Amino acid sequence: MAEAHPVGFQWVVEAKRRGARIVHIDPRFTRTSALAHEFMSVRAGTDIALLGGLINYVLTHERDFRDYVTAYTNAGAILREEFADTEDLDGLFSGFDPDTGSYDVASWAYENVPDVSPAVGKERWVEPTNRGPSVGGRRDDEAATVEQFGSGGATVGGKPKVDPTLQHPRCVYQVLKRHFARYTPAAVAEICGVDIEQFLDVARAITENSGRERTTAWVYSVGWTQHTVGAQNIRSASILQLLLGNIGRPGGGILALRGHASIQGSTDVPTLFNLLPGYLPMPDAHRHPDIDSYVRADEGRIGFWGNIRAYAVSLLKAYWGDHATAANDFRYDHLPRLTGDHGTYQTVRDQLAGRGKGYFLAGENPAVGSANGKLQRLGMANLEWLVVRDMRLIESATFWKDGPEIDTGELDTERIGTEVFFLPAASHAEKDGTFTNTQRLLQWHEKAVEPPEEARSDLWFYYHLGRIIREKLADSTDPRDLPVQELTWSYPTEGPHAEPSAQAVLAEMSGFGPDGPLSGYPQLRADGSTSSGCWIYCGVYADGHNQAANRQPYSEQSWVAPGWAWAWPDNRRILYNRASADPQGRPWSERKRYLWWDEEQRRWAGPDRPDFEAEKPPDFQPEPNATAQDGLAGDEPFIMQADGKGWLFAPAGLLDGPLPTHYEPVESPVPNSLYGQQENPIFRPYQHAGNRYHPIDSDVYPYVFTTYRLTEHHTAGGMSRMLPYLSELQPEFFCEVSPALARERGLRHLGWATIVSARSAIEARVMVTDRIRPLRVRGRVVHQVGLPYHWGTNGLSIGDAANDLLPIALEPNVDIQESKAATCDIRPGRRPRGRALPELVRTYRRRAGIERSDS
Amino acid sequence: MSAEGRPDRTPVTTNDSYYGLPIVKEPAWQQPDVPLYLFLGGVAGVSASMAALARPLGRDALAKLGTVTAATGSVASLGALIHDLGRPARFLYMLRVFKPTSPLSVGSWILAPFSALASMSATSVLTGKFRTVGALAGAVAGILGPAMSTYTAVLLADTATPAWHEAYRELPVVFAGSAMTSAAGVALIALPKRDSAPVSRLAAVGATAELAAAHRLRTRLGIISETYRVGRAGSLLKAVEVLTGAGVALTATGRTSRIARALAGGAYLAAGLCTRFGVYAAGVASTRDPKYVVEPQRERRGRV
Amino acid sequence: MRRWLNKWPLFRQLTGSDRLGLGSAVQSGRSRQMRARTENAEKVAKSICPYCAVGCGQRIFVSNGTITQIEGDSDSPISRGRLCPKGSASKQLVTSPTRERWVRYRRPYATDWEYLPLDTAMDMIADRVIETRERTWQKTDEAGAPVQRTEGIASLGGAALDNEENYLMKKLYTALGAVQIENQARI
Amino acid sequence: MTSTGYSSPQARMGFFTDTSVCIGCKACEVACKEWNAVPAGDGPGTDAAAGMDLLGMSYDNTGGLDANTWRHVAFIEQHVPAAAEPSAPVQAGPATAEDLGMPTVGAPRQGDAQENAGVRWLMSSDVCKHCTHAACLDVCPTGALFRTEFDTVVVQEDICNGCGYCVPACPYGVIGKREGDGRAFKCTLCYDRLGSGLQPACATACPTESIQYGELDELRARAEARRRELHDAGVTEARLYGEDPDDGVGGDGAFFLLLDEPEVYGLPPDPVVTTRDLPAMWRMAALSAAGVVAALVGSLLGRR
Repeated sequence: MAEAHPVGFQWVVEAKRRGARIVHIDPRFTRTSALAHEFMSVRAGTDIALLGGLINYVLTHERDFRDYVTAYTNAGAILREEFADTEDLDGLFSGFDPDTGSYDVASWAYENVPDVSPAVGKERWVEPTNRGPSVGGRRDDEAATVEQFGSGGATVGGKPKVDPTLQHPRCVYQVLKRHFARYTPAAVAEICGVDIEQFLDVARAITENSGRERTTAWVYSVGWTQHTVGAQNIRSASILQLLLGNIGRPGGGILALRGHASIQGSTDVPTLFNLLPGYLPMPDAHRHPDIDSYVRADEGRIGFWGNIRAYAVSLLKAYWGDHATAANDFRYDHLPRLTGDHGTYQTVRDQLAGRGKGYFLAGENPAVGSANGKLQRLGMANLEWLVVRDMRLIESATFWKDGPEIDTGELDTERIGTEVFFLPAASHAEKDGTFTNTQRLLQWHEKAVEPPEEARSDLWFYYHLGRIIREKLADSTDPRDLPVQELTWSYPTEGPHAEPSAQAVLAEMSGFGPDGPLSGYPQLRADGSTSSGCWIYCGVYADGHNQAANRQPYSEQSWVAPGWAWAWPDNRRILYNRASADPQGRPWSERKRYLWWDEEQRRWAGPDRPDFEAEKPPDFQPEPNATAQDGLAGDEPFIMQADGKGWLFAPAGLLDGPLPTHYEPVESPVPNSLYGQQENPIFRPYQHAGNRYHPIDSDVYPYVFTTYRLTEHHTAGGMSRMLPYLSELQPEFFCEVSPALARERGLRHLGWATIVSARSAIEARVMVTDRIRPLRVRGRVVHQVGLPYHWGTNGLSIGDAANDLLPIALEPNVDIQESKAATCDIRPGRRPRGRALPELVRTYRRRAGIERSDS
Repeated sequence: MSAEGRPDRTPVTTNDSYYGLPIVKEPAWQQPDVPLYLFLGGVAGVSASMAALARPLGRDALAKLGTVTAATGSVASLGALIHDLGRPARFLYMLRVFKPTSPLSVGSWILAPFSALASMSATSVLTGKFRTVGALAGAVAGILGPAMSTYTAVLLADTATPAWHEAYRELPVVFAGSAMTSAAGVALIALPKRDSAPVSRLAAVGATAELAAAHRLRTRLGIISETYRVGRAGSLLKAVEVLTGAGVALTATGRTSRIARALAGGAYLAAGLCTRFGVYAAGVASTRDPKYVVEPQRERRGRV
Repeated sequence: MRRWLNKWPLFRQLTGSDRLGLGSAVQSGRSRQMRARTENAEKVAKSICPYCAVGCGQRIFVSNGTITQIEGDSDSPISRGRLCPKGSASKQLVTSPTRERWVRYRRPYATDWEYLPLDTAMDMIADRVIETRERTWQKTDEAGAPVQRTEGIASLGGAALDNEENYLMKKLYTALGAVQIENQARI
Repeated sequence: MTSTGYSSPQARMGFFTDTSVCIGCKACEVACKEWNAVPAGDGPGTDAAAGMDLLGMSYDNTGGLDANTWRHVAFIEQHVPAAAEPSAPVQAGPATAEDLGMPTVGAPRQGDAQENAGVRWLMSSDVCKHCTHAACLDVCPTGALFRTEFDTVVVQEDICNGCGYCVPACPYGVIGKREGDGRAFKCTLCYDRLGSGLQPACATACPTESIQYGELDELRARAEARRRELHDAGVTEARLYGEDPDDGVGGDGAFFLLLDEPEVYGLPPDPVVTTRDLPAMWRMAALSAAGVVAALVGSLLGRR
């Protein structure tokens, strides 16, 4: 956190000053470790084992916050008889279909609650790979269907039968106990390479610091998400925090530290293939032929997702305005349909296959920033046209000229047919707009100056591109062009460059009703009387005022600071904050007072807006057939969930299991200690000759490597490597190795090392440091190599791109790549140049037995 | 440290330095500018005083030579100083203020009038005009002369450079002695035998003082004395001993031989140069290794 | 005369209380008038740091139409006026000469860039989109289900884009039937 | 101290840098450069022009303070004995006072003794000390360096003529001459910002309040309280550096809380302002000058 979010870390320092205990868990000793009370070095990719160990500790010692657990979680819910756990199936859950390499999730549902899991589409590609499901591929139709629950819960058909004593053998609590029983401290030590005593120390620390009087917070970044078990890593933390009563309470939570100014906004208002704004799914060609089928899974269910039709219709009204009417399903048919995975790595596959013709890159540098950079570059070299919008000449704009493949002879500039448009982009200082930060705060930033010369904002680019296309298609009679012609696209423009008004766009996202700007999402209607371009942002323009521009100084308001900017939804700062009070609406303790039921006012009170219906009393009991929010009782804080509960066990929503299970990374130096199942059984392999996976426990690729950031640089470097003041602070790519590994491989401090994987080989200067430590895993020493991934060939501070080493191996729920744990070899000296480089990589593959003889 | 001067592995910091980097900065002056400035100023100062004394004593040749040497030396010294400035055009800013805390300020206030007076005097001597003014100027320059030959020692000593600061008791003696032998050296080269006795005596006194003080530099400054014994400074100061010794010996025989006198004079001048370059080099060496900063200070604090 | 002499620090030194010439006597006129350049800013824009997602407040100072300083906004409850090295380098991010200011165009198979006016580039890009979309249009999938889309055009956006920008992107692409619309958020 | 001639009352302003909360983010370095338009580059490496050398000194690629580096963050990786690792079980409830407990990596297992040790990573942002008795200021011959009304020490770039004297005078090796410019530069404690009632750029940016700006008296009290707090928490190696008005420089205007010996951070253990000995130096110079006079008189008055 100190490393990549230094200013956020001030609050950790502040907490430390006030007596908080800080524990840092990471493969490498970082700036955060330097200030933490305790640093626990773990093997990359073993987080579920560690968190599972903590869960097991809580359950074994009955250190859970029992009143919270029984009231607010699904601990007592009874599961179906046919559910079988990984305990029974050696690492698989019930429902696994070895032929398709996927799960039928029906058996994971609650007993006596209808299973409403979505129907599946048809298969698209099936191709064997050198690793992954032994059955040889699996369908990819469920790609990323899970992400749509980002702001809510997955769909279950209703509230389950509950055993409040938690004794029923099939209740979640008992299942949980059995599932995590084998995550003993000894097992954790063996898998993660941590010390048992230290692990127990941490376990005691977090349990003693949780309960009525205290809360513990977990903070994570892509060290948890960029794994083939990424979603389950977060699930593990959710289970732990729910057991300890640390959700919805001040000082608790699982806090994602996201790495880009508006990466939260980029999922809320998604430029993601599977989502529409506000986590509404993109329609599926087979499951969602019309709007009724589109909303069927959620409409009428309990919780706020039950209003999905209102959110969807309001979006369609925002897109197609008066053309969207009840008679034409609000132009639902204008939406294109999905038939599986259309994610970024699929895009690259299409490009390589010649199916992808045109590509827009807006402030993104996949040539350096995405896994397996070579495939990215080869894909771009196979395009007809490419538009790159950036402030500086990033590698993705110049790959045709000076990319690594030009040197190796794999590409030849004069044979690359890609037409490239490079358009200079405006900076944040040169445009109005909102960023949504990592805590869901929409913060308006004002334009200070006009962008220089031909630099323009992306708002300008897309608005005018749309305007020009609409002009060119104005007279078309092809029905294909109707969605474009009918699109609401009249934004006021201003200034010398006819910049569209960002304020007008924000207002459209917030939404309008018959009486003007809407003040919140509960006002949205399914009858077409309201419009809102992003329902979770509804109210950011309440009263016609840009709430995101609110700037009440923190010193002049409560510590929750609601007068600064605007948080979605409804300016609520802590989600599920109803859980900060007990079922009767009283604070769990004075010390942790946050939200409480004010009997006199007959409403919820506290420094924050309630993430609950403000006037629903704690003792409210819903009518038997009530739906949406009306179906939630006054003591059910998890208002997006169909049962109002926090899920210790996920009866729906995840494709790879209702409970987190330790699987090794796809590339691992060791076999799975806990189960026969080595890796996530349904991880999404990526078949390509340039994307071979390493064998497990390989002598050829014996070391673990992990990628990470340094404080001085930013992501793929486009905003830092080109700046003198930042470049001089970390002027060159380096790898970090322990003295022991340096000795083993003859690496010299500040000398060169070549790091080799089956995808590529890169070179880096060597930093020998005690901050990287060899770990003892399954009785042997495992060395880890640390690789900051900021570098590329352009700019002031240059070096090879660490991401070139990575395989594309995707997490099945959200399609994120496994960047944080893979294997490699490291050897002294610089890498070969020219054709000798791919030859070296091939030699390694041959030695590892993963090179096809014909290639 | 490896051959490239870089640690072989991230050095685990011991208790004595930050990656072996210097603590105080190496003097920012250029060589040969500043050593020359020191040398020339010293020669000029003693020469001016020598001229001022010689004149009433009727040693006209000595007076004339001293006057001209003072003028030439001080102007050249000034030139070297200006050349060394980062912003030579701003030399006059030296006279913006008079700072008793700054030997360079004090020195500038000495050097500027000295070089003007010496030049006036020399002009008068060479042209034969304005004799009274010239004589007066020469007399005042002669009074400033001893200061000219010693302030530069304070200039070096008044720094955090260990080899210089810790030598503040010895350096003025070294510089004064060296200035005397050098000034004498000029006279030995330029003048006939009849003027050689006083300058030989001057050289002998100067040589004795310098060598005695220099010996103290090499032995009495604790660990810092190392910087005067080894490396470039050690060699140069060794050369000083040899050259000065040679000068004394040659002077003794030079009572009859002009060539021997010239060689002696040359040896003295060379010794004078070596002194300034050697002291300068010792200063530089003492900044490069942080131990010369740390160890004496630790001892002072009573730590080991 | 005295006023003239007073310009000479030596005179001030001798006549004032700063006898050693260490303080006020030697202060230059420039130093006496020294003030923060932000004092005369014609505009202070309230902004947000464009690097990570902590969302630190920034104040952007503008004088004569150019940015003279970017520093932390001390009112922000998130950052309390502080910035990390990247945030502190924001001015360089915006103003350094390493920034591209003009359109560049690379023809197919060309070995170097050439210049293209922005309007021309926009028009050409619009044509590429229209033409590619037409050529790669899919009315239905292999099973005959309507899909009304193109897989010929893809997009990958960075996550330093504004919400408003993302919104227009998704809206336009969706209307065009482009579905391979992705973002750093996946990566 | 002597009067610096300011009439209006103004408390002395300074920095307290608490290295125990420094996260080594280098925001101070960048914020300083952005505000003061300090050029990039100028490290001690071989490619000094660009300053783009990987130094291999942990995450420090800056090297040290210089004309182009007015804030420098030091990174020190140290072994700590395994025995010193915190191994006591966690107490129930929060630690009442802060347990700094610099962490160590894991627990001993196998391997050689060195690897059994933990590691601690010290970081510290160094800066000009703005000494009470500032040698740079004392020796500056032009008055380019001056003491401001805030009692800080500032170089006036419109005055500096690049004589370079301040560079070896500084006992901390802070000030440097800028390549290609010729003048000397160092931290001004953002004199211009102070004039407008703002904090210096580095303190403004510092995320963790490791760099604190304020009235020196108040900072000293705060620092002492912090030191005591750390000692109470068992961090007995915490010590203040440069806060003592009786030290060799009369106390620093910018002082530190360190977690190890000063020299580990590249700081001199017991710096003394060189001008403290200046009177003695002048005395020695005067004596030597008198010696020159005596030698001259003796030599010239002698026989023949």
